[in-house]
Amino acid sequence: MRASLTANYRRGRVISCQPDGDLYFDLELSVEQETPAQPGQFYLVAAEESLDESLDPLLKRPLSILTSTNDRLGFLFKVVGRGTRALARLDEGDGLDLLGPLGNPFTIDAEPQPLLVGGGVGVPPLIFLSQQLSAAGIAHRVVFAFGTAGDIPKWLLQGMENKVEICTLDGTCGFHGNPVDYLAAEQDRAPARIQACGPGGMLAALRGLRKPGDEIELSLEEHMACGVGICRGCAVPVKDGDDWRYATICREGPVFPDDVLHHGELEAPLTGPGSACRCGEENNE
Amino acid sequence: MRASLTANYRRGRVISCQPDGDLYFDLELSVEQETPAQPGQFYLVAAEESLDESLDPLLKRPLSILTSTNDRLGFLFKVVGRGTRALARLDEGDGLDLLGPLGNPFTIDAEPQPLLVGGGVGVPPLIFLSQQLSAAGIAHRVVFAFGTAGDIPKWLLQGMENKVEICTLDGTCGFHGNPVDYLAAEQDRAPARIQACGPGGMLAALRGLRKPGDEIELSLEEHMACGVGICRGCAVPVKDGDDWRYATICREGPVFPDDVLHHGELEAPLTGPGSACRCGEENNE
Amino acid sequence: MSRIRAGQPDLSVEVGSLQLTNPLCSASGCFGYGLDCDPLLPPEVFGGVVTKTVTPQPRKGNPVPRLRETSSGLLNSIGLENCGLSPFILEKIPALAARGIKPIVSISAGDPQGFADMASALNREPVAALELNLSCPNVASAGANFATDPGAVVEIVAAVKGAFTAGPVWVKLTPNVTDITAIAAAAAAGGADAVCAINTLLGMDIDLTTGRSPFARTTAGLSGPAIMPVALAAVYRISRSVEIPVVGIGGIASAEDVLKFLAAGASAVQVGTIVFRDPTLPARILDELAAWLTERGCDSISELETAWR
Amino acid sequence: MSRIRAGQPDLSVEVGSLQLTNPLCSASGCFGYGLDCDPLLPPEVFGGVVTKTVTPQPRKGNPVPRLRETSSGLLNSIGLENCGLSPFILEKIPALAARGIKPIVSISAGDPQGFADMASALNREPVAALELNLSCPNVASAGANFATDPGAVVEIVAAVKGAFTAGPVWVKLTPNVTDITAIAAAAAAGGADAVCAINTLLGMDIDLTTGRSPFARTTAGLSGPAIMPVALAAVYRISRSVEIPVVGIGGIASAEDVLKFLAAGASAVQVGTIVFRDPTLPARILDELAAWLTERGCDSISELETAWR
Ligand SMILES: Cc1cc2nc3c(=O)[nH]c(=O)nc-3n(C[C@H](O)[C@H](O)[C@H](O)COP(=O)(O)OP(=O)(O)OC[C@H]3O[C@@H](n4cnc5c(N)ncnc54)[C@H](O)[C@@H]3O)c2cc1C
Ligand SMILES: Cc1cc2nc3c(=O)[nH]c(=O)nc-3n(C[C@H](O)[C@H](O)[C@H](O)COP(=O)(O)OP(=O)(O)OC[C@H]3O[C@@H](n4cnc5c(N)ncnc54)[C@H](O)[C@@H]3O)c2cc1C
Ligand SMILES: Cc1cc2nc3c(=O)[nH]c(=O)nc-3n(C[C@H](O)[C@H](O)[C@H](O)COP(=O)(O)O)c2cc1C
Ligand SMILES: Cc1cc2nc3c(=O)[nH]c(=O)nc-3n(C[C@H](O)[C@H](O)[C@H](O)COP(=O)(O)O)c2cc1C
Ligand code: FES
Ligand code: FES
Repeated sequence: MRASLTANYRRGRVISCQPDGDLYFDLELSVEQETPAQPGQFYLVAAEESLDESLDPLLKRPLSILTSTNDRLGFLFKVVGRGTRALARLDEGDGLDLLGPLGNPFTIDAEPQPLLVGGGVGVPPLIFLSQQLSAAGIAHRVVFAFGTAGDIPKWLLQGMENKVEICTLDGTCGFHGNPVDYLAAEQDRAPARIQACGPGGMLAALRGLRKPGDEIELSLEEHMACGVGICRGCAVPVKDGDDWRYATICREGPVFPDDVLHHGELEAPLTGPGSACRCGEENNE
Repeated sequence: MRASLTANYRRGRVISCQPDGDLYFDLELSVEQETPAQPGQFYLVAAEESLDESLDPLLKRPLSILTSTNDRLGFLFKVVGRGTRALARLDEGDGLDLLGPLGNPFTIDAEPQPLLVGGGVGVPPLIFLSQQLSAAGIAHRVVFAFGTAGDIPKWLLQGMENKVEICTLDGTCGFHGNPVDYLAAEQDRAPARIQACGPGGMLAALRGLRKPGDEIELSLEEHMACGVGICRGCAVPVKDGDDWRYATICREGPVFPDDVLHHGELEAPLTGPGSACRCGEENNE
Repeated sequence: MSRIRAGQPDLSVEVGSLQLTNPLCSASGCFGYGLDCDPLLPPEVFGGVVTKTVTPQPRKGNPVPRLRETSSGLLNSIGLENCGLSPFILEKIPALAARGIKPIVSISAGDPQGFADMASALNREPVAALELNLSCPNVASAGANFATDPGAVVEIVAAVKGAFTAGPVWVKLTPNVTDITAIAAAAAAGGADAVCAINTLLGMDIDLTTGRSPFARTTAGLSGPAIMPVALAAVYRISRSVEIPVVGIGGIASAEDVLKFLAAGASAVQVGTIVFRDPTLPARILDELAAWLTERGCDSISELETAWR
Repeated sequence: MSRIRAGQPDLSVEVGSLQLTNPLCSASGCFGYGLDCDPLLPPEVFGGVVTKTVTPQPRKGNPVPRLRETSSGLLNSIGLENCGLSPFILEKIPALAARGIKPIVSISAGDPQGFADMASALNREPVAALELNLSCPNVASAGANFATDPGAVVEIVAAVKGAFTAGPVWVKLTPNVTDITAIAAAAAAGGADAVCAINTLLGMDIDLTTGRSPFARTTAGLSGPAIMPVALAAVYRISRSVEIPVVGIGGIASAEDVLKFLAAGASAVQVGTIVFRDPTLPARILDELAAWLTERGCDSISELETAWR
């Protein structure tokens, strides 16, 4: 765990907020004193100053960084509830409160060759990662999965089309099925650094594909409150010598080497309701 | 009390929302199927559809009708808290939820001659009333009071300057003092229909000015929840034979003939904290 | 109950022996005597119309202010303002009856005998059920109230059950207790046909111009979406500890909220505060409830369980 | 305490014998062990740093999900995850001491002796006070917990007072009781130097995809602005019924909220949930508090009363 936070609390201003495909919104912001961010890191985001007008929704929402340059930040998000619905309504010039960049990034390394696997809202950090890998001249593969062709954020993927191998669950574009089935078919795949972000079920299944020489990094999700490790809300079991402990996804993750995770008693989904070790006698709080 | 509500629940769309003077905002809306409204009536107002995104603030806010034509509604409001702060942020095209018109209007009658007395946020319904009186060819006086010259919504009062007698508490415009002192100086005032809206203290003091032949109508304010008489939140004591009872300001008011109000045990301010009869043994709810 | 429209899911529910055309009832005190908001919000929308609590004698209620908004909540100190039992029977019940509506009548009295007397007066009237309001927080006698005392609850419910045979007797519970399941058990022991949870939470505000509570009685009752998590926990715990049905109340603002209460163990629900925000909401909630069921292939509320299997 | 800057009002307060540079403390569990959020939110901002509840042995805490947002509120089921007393004494206290900070240490144990043992271990350490967390709602033993039982409260507090002489002992109260003033009185009777109110309300949510609570322990603790009216009422009632000072907790999100608690009778306050929304808020609250006092001509918090006369 890092000794102290490098994150900053800052304001952003909307440059544009546009639908991209049937499900996603591209959000581009200008920010004051941007801290350089790396793929896999995220921000907590909320409409600016709303505390003076409304305490509902109460908390910020975590969004992975899609692009980060000197004074620009980009996110890609899906509307799933009240917080993201409010973000989708943002107009040019609207203000945002931002806390970040938070968390630890994906490894950037040529060996073994990176194989990026993203599903749904897990795609944005991997687009960022792919761009950084390309900028560093590192050859890599990119496999993205969506529910159906219409969901694909086409505007965003412009320029990446040739690189991205697409799966759709309904077969309307690319491989018909999920990325795990897609990759499972590759009997003689070379050892890879599998770098994945997406639904818990997908991540859990990816681990089953491991071959000798593979390295796996998984980016996890969980409901968050503080984003900085103090509320202990976003827990995931990790190995701790012969025992295990809960690590926080926001501070020690969201990217974890697969072999750090404590899978002992875990069912298929990595995180989410009913997934983690239900180990006995703890009280609330 | 009216047998049934003539109010409607409807949507409005912002035509403009502009500051007017240092304190007030002019809000103009277009509405579907407007119900003709009369001076003294009000609407409950909130940003549209916010229930899906935020339950805070929870309730609508009451605003007096300033103008009402076929498909247009106008309000004048002062930013005092979260609800009005949110209204002040409205942009052209934004949607509003509206419930109204609610409540009972001022009397429109030439005899005795109307004398309109408004203070602060009590001004809007009286501007509307003055316009209706003028339209009906009824001669009347208008006395408006503000804290200081800068507060005066000048844009709004354009065209009324000659008619309105202005008081400011700090003397920066017109009479130096409150409208009660201003009127008290008129020893030989003719009998008037005093139609007033403003702070409780002003209303209470106005009653002290009564001369033979005067008729007084006061428009009252209180925190509201339902606006339609069902929550019993906006109570004011009124005479009830030899006894008294609580009437609802939203449904039986907001305009009350002064002689209907039960002033028996009341202190100076008409409504507001610590003002009404604290009569013993009632429970909550 | 038969379906309203072909192809529409059947929203009817049963609260014990009482059939309701849909699970959404009005909460006491938030809908007057059932016709006060007509035609903006006609009482026919509701599966059950719970009327404002009536007391043996009329009550003037508390001085203003009676309301303060809080974050996602509302504090009220109305003071049980009501017309009293006789006018209620002479005017309010017949007006509802003329519309074909038998109300669920909320009553409150100062002692068990008072409750029983009201119950027998109402026994001859066209009412669907009684709801006993034992749970007004913050009565003059410093916090003490019937609904916090299991012995009193048994006694009152038994007295009412002896006097009222025309329909079921519901008991409304306060959340301001250490263990609400103990009070629910007392209601059941007294013979209650259902319990309703929850009434308002004990709350307060401060007026920063005076440094004091705005309310004459200092504290007030907190309602609205802010309290929904507390209500859900109460319904869940009660429904797993007593045999009688539970009616869920507290902060409901959407069809999803209704479904959460049904999932937590409620047989029906009541909506209060949110109706003040938007009187057209109850009708919209029912539409959305129907749509939710249809989407999940449920033909009726009774099939809800299958959506969660 | 002396003023920080000339011309700025003096924000210092006293909670009994304990002087705090300002009335804003961190709430237990919402600020880790005091340095976990540094330098974004340095502990020096707070008048008092209340650390995450520690237990005699380390605790892993509850499975995920541990959080759900509600209307203006937050449900948590962290499960008292903590490092245990020894690492706390060996690592956390010295780290704070190196910054010149003596924490207010929140402790919890399974019985009075456990509390007393922790208290004597801490008696030799640089701590400002102890806060006894008796009030975790929803412990495994079905809702029963120390903080709902006046006898247990007296016993635990007396045991801790016997073992801890280095500073005051605060007792944190749960709102999930019929009469919180009775528990406060028990704390005072046991020798508590102050009571802190409130801990979280018992609440729940339902996940509509499963029809069940998302939480492994079904219910959870509700915090945030939604509960502030309940907390204010508790502070008001307690401060008028016991002689010892009251520390107000629950939903504070602004300088106005702090002032409301002070007006209701609190000597100091703690902020929890809202810090998750905006870690820069505590500093802003203090600035606004100073501005509010200045506007009303108060030179210090102790002159607040004059603003309301
Ligand atoms: C580190 C991290 C990075 C993320 N990056 C992105 C991103 O780049 N793009 C994107 O679209 N989304 C991303 N998410 C998910 C996003 O934060 C949630 O969708 C969002 O918080 C939902 O807020 P809401 O108010 O719209 O939904 P709510 O009304 O709060 O909830 C709606 C539904 O979403 C679920 N949900 C809410 N929060 C989370 C969460 N944190 N994790 C999983 N499920 C949740 C709820 O259980 C519920 O079913 C990320 C989450 C994390 C933890
Ligand atoms: C019938 C009626 C007509 C009104 N017409 C107008 C109008 O035309 N223009 C206008 O600017 N205002 C008008 N008001 C007052 C307006 O409704 C309040 O200022 C507004 O509701 C405050 O909302 P808020 O969220 O901004 O303030 P809050 O945050 O709710 O409160 C801020 C301050 O305003 C006080 N306040 C809140 N609501 C009321 C209320 N209903 N009555 C008195 N004080 C209140 C609070 O006590 C508090 O001190 C009217 C009120 C009523 C009852
Ligand atoms: C203005 C108001 C008046 C109320 N009056 C009563 C009442 O007379 N009797 C009663 O049992 N409950 C009364 N209640 C409580 C409600 O019936 C309900 O239990 C509570 O408000 C929680 O539901 P809600 O959050 O949907 O409003 C009242 C609530 C409000 C807001
Ligand atoms: C995530 C979280 C963890 C908490 N952990 C503790 C704890 O360990 N010990 C304790 O006494 N209270 C704990 N609390 C309760 C808070 O200290 C506080 O009493 C409560 O949250 C109300 O204050 P708030 O609304 O400002 O958050 C916790 C609250 C939250 C939200
Ligand atoms: S969100 Fe608070 S610890 Fe991760
Ligand atoms: S606001 Fe509900 S009765 Fe007037």
